[in-house]
Amino acid sequence: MILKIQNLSCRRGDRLLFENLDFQIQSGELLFIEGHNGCGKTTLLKTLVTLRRPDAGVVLWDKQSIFKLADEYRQNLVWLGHYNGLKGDLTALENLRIASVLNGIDASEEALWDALKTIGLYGFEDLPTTVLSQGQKRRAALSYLLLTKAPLWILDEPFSALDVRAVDMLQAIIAGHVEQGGMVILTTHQEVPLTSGQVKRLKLAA
Amino acid sequence: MILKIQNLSCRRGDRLLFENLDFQIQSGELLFIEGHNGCGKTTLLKTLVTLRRPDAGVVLWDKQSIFKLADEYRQNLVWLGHYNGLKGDLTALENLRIASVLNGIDASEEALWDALKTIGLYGFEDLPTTVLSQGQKRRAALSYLLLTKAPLWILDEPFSALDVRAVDMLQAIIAGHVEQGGMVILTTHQEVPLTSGQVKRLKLAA
Amino acid sequence: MKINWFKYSAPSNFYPVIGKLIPFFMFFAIVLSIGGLYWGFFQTPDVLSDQKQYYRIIFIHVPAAWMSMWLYAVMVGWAVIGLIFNTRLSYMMAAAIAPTGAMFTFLSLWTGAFWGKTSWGTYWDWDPRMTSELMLLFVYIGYMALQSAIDDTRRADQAAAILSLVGLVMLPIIYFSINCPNPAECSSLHQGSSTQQIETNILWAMLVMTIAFWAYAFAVIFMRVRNIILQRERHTKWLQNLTGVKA
Amino acid sequence: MFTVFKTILGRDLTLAMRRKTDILTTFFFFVIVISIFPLGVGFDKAMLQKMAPGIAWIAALLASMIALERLFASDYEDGTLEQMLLSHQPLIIIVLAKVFAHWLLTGLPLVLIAPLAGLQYHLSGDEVGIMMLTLLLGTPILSLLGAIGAALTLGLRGGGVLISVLILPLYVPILIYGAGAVSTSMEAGSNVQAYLLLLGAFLILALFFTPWATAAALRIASE
Amino acid sequence: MFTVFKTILGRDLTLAMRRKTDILTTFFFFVIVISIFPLGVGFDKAMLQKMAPGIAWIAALLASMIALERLFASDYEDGTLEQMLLSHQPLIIIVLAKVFAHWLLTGLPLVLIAPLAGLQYHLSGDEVGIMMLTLLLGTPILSLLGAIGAALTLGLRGGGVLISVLILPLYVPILIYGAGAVSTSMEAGSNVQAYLLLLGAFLILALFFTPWATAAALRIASE
Ligand code: HEM
Ligand SMILES: Nc1ncnc2c1ncn2[C@@H]1O[C@H](COP(=O)(O)OP(=O)(O)OP(=O)(O)O)[C@@H](O)[C@H]1O
Ligand SMILES: Nc1ncnc2c1ncn2[C@@H]1O[C@H](COP(=O)(O)OP(=O)(O)OP(=O)(O)O)[C@@H](O)[C@H]1O
Ligand SMILES: [Mg+2]
Ligand SMILES: [Mg+2]
Repeated sequence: MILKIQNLSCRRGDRLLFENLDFQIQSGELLFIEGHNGCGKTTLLKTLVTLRRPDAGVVLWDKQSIFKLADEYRQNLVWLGHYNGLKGDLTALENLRIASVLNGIDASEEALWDALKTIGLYGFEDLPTTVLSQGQKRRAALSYLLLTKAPLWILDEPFSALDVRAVDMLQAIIAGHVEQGGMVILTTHQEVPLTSGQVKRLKLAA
Repeated sequence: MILKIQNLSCRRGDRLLFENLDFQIQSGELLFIEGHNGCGKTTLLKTLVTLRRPDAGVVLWDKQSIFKLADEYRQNLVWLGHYNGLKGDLTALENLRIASVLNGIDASEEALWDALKTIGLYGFEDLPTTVLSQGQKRRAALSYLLLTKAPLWILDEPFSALDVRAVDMLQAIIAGHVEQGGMVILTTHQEVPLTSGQVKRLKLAA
Repeated sequence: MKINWFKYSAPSNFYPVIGKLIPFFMFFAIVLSIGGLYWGFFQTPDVLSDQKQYYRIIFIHVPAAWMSMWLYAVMVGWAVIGLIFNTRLSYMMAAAIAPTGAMFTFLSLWTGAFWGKTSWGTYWDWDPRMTSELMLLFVYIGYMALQSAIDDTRRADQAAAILSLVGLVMLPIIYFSINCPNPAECSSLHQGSSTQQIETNILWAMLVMTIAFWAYAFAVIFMRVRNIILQRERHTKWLQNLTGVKA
Repeated sequence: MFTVFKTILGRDLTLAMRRKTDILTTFFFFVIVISIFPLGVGFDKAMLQKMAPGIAWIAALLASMIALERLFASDYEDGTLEQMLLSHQPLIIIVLAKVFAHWLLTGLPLVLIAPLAGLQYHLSGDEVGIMMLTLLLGTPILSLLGAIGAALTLGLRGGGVLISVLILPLYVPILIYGAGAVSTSMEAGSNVQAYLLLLGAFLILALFFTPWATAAALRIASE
Repeated sequence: MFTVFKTILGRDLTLAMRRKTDILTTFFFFVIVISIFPLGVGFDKAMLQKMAPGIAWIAALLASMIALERLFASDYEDGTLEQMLLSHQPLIIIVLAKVFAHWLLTGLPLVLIAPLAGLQYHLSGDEVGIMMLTLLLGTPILSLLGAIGAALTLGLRGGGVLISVLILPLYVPILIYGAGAVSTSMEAGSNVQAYLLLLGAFLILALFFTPWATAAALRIASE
């Protein structure tokens, strides 16, 4: 499995965000996208998950365009953006269950509970997520990472709103995934020491 | 000017968040509210800005209850929550202008432009804020801090989504305000070295 | 005798007191309605002017219509007290009154519809009073819907209180609905009350039924208020001591 | 204080202008509802004439109501409402400015387009005049009353439909007198003035009392 | 694939149940609109009878439309729609499940409550039966068509009103045949079957084609 970006360009409105971007990431690699506010990190990630079409260039998954592969590519994908993707009226447990079903994961009730417990939402599973704190919502969204078997994780500022302990835990989860041959692409403005595996850095500069 | 919290308790649903909280903050002081996700920091801050009523206890501004003082107290206040409080269809400039008028600040066009320039939105003033990046939105919201003359700033995770340079700048702004005799109450999960003035810390533990 | 009202405005004191009052009111409700209905059915003339026996629905219809308006006024009263003094109990009272008020409104609509069938030949017509009574029902329902749509009790109480206050305009409209600016246009089927002319027997039976309805209203409202207290105050020590259940 | 009113009014109007469709849509909604009715009920001329005032009013009422939902909701969602509540300007002024903007965007166009309805339903010039007058007096009341409902249901799921349930019953008296005035004017030797006076009185009452209720509801909703 | 359908359906129904009012409100909206009409247009019995099918249908249409706005909007705002688009399940299934939930919550209650409208407008038992049948066939079409509009206007300010403008014209044929069937049934020796067959054909067509359009619109909106 290999994700290859060739010659990618993106413009928003009048602004050229980046041009002729080339990079690739494969099993067991972690890629940091760096850059200042507004340089186009989110735009790049949204392109990589097929939520946006690039203005030029191609994104290949095992040599085929991700836009051609469509659902076949999306099968390998986990995306977490600035939004948490939680229904406020449902509990964390229900949200997690729906996410699993939607992605064809056959998780037992126990597995769901375990995931929430690990992520630190024990005692909060049966509250509608709308009343959770900002950090707890983020945790609820992240709990899905503990269930998925998809190899490619694309995370946009996953550490935002998390407290110190949760940041550590998420680091461990990401490191573990990379170690087991997964791939992770992420952005963050917080310095976090992600050491295991082979860390690549990509600096976007507009 | 002194903000005094006495015996404050807050419950959300079945959960007691904090109880019998006592502290005070006065001119030239900065108060960090610390605590893990979901311990009640946001709830506490919302109480201090009169967006929520406490379940017990009082909050006094110069010996009078802030809920009695109402608008008189709000005059002294700047609040920045998890939301940026920007209209997505208006530009950063228009948003800033409205915020100024709403708070009775008579800022010249030039002052508005300067504020946006300082905060690093030069060249982005005439875009509707909805197309700005997460960090740029945060900056647009923060630009109001450069105009206001209110002494008490209450900021809920002001550093979130900001890049390294913006974090430094905001720190300088806050430090400057405290030095000039302002008061700041803030929460953050990011370590930031705010050194000037007298820094107090309050640890909420649920 | 001096009663300390504030003492009873605390749910912990109010709860046991109304507990004792409920059977009392229930008893009165039953006895009075049996009495009132007996009186109304057997002590009044069979035929009233051009109406047949059916007019006896009046003993339910009119008291129910009165109750629907009275209870609304009382509900608003409690809501206003709540808004001013921020007392939990008054909101609970207001919330407890709404379903009973809606029930009486429905009852007056229902009985009115049947009476209409015999008297005017139609179940429903768009007589202004009937319509505004129907709107009152909707206001009650809106009140309950709003209250149940908000999770936070305090917000729910206050929001519903404001709504009820706004809905108060319905009462004068119902009351004056028989007089409309142009009688030719919205000529109402309802006539002005003819209580001055009707037989005292009928009047008395109606009054007895009204008191019976009041007693019934007190009984159910108190029962409902006790339930609300149980639910809302489950964290408090006094209730945990009382029921022996830890929340 | 007047600056605040002007700024908020300007803000809401600008927001609407940015999406030009916004103004047009209420407009079209009204037109479509009016045009659709004859399709549902048949084209009998006498009947249409009789129904016209009622339908125009009901269309106005529904159009106003549908737009109401967004009156405070979008400000609530992006946090700007919080900022307004915390500004030390009188909330009543802010509420009035927002309601006025709402009326300019939804009520006024209906008044101006009423002649079209008159044409479709074979009304005479006088009748159209009365209809415009009643709409002019009545639609601000709809906006003012509706604002209370919008504030009360803020942040509730299904708020839109809930508003309808809360507010429609209160709209009924306005509807009755508004449509009543036009119907009455169709009869010979009728007296419309009483209706207009009543509507005017309602408007003044609403202008004085509803902003308080709305402001209170907003404070409650933000908790 | 059936699990996905079931899960999404269950999800949307649970969401509605969490706020019990949600279901009731569409219901009441319908009731209120139906009850309000005579106030606007007068109480003449023959006229009311004649208007009944049209009004019931228009009320159904508005009720369905108002609830439509939230069909995808809330999923869009909290990011769950993004997640659905990125799940590798066929989007058509997800769309169908959501539309079905919408119909269960807004269309079906209207079918069930139609007899009440019949009562208020002095309809006979047979006529009420036909009305229920046409609503049963017609309301799913409204939901299916409306979903396209809801998807197209996603994320636009004033989306609610915009939907009305896009979708109302498409609703018109349904309205004509739906209301037409009931009106026809009031005349002696009439043949309603043709209307019902037409509605049925529309339904099948809509069932096959609209989900594709909706799915495509959703993909576009997310960009
Ligand atoms: C607040 C609402 C109402 C009030 C206060 C009220 C009151 C009354 C009163 C006092 C009478 C007796 C009239 C008399 O003394 O001659 C009456 C009669 C009647 N009411 Fe109501 N009513 C209300 C609502 C309704 C409704 C909603 C309906 C129908 C659905 C209805 C149907 C009737 C009928 C059919 C009669 C007999 C009238 C006659 O034959 O002259 N009423 N009502
Ligand atoms: N219509 C438009 N016209 C001009 N510029 C636009 C338009 N839409 C988006 N942009 C610009 O595109 C950029 C989008 O950046 P993006 O959200 O990808 O940034 P980011 O790197 O994720 O930033 P952050 O660190 O703040 O999240 C912003 O600079 C924004 O101003
Ligand atoms: N209705 C409710 N029932 C139970 N608990 C509730 C309810 N509403 C809110 N809470 C809890 O109250 C707390 C709210 O915390 P708050 O948002 O103040 O946290 P915070 O300290 O700001 O956290 P973060 O660092 O994540 O922003 C959460 O733990 C939440 O689960
Ligand atoms: Mg970003
Ligand atoms: Mg917080």
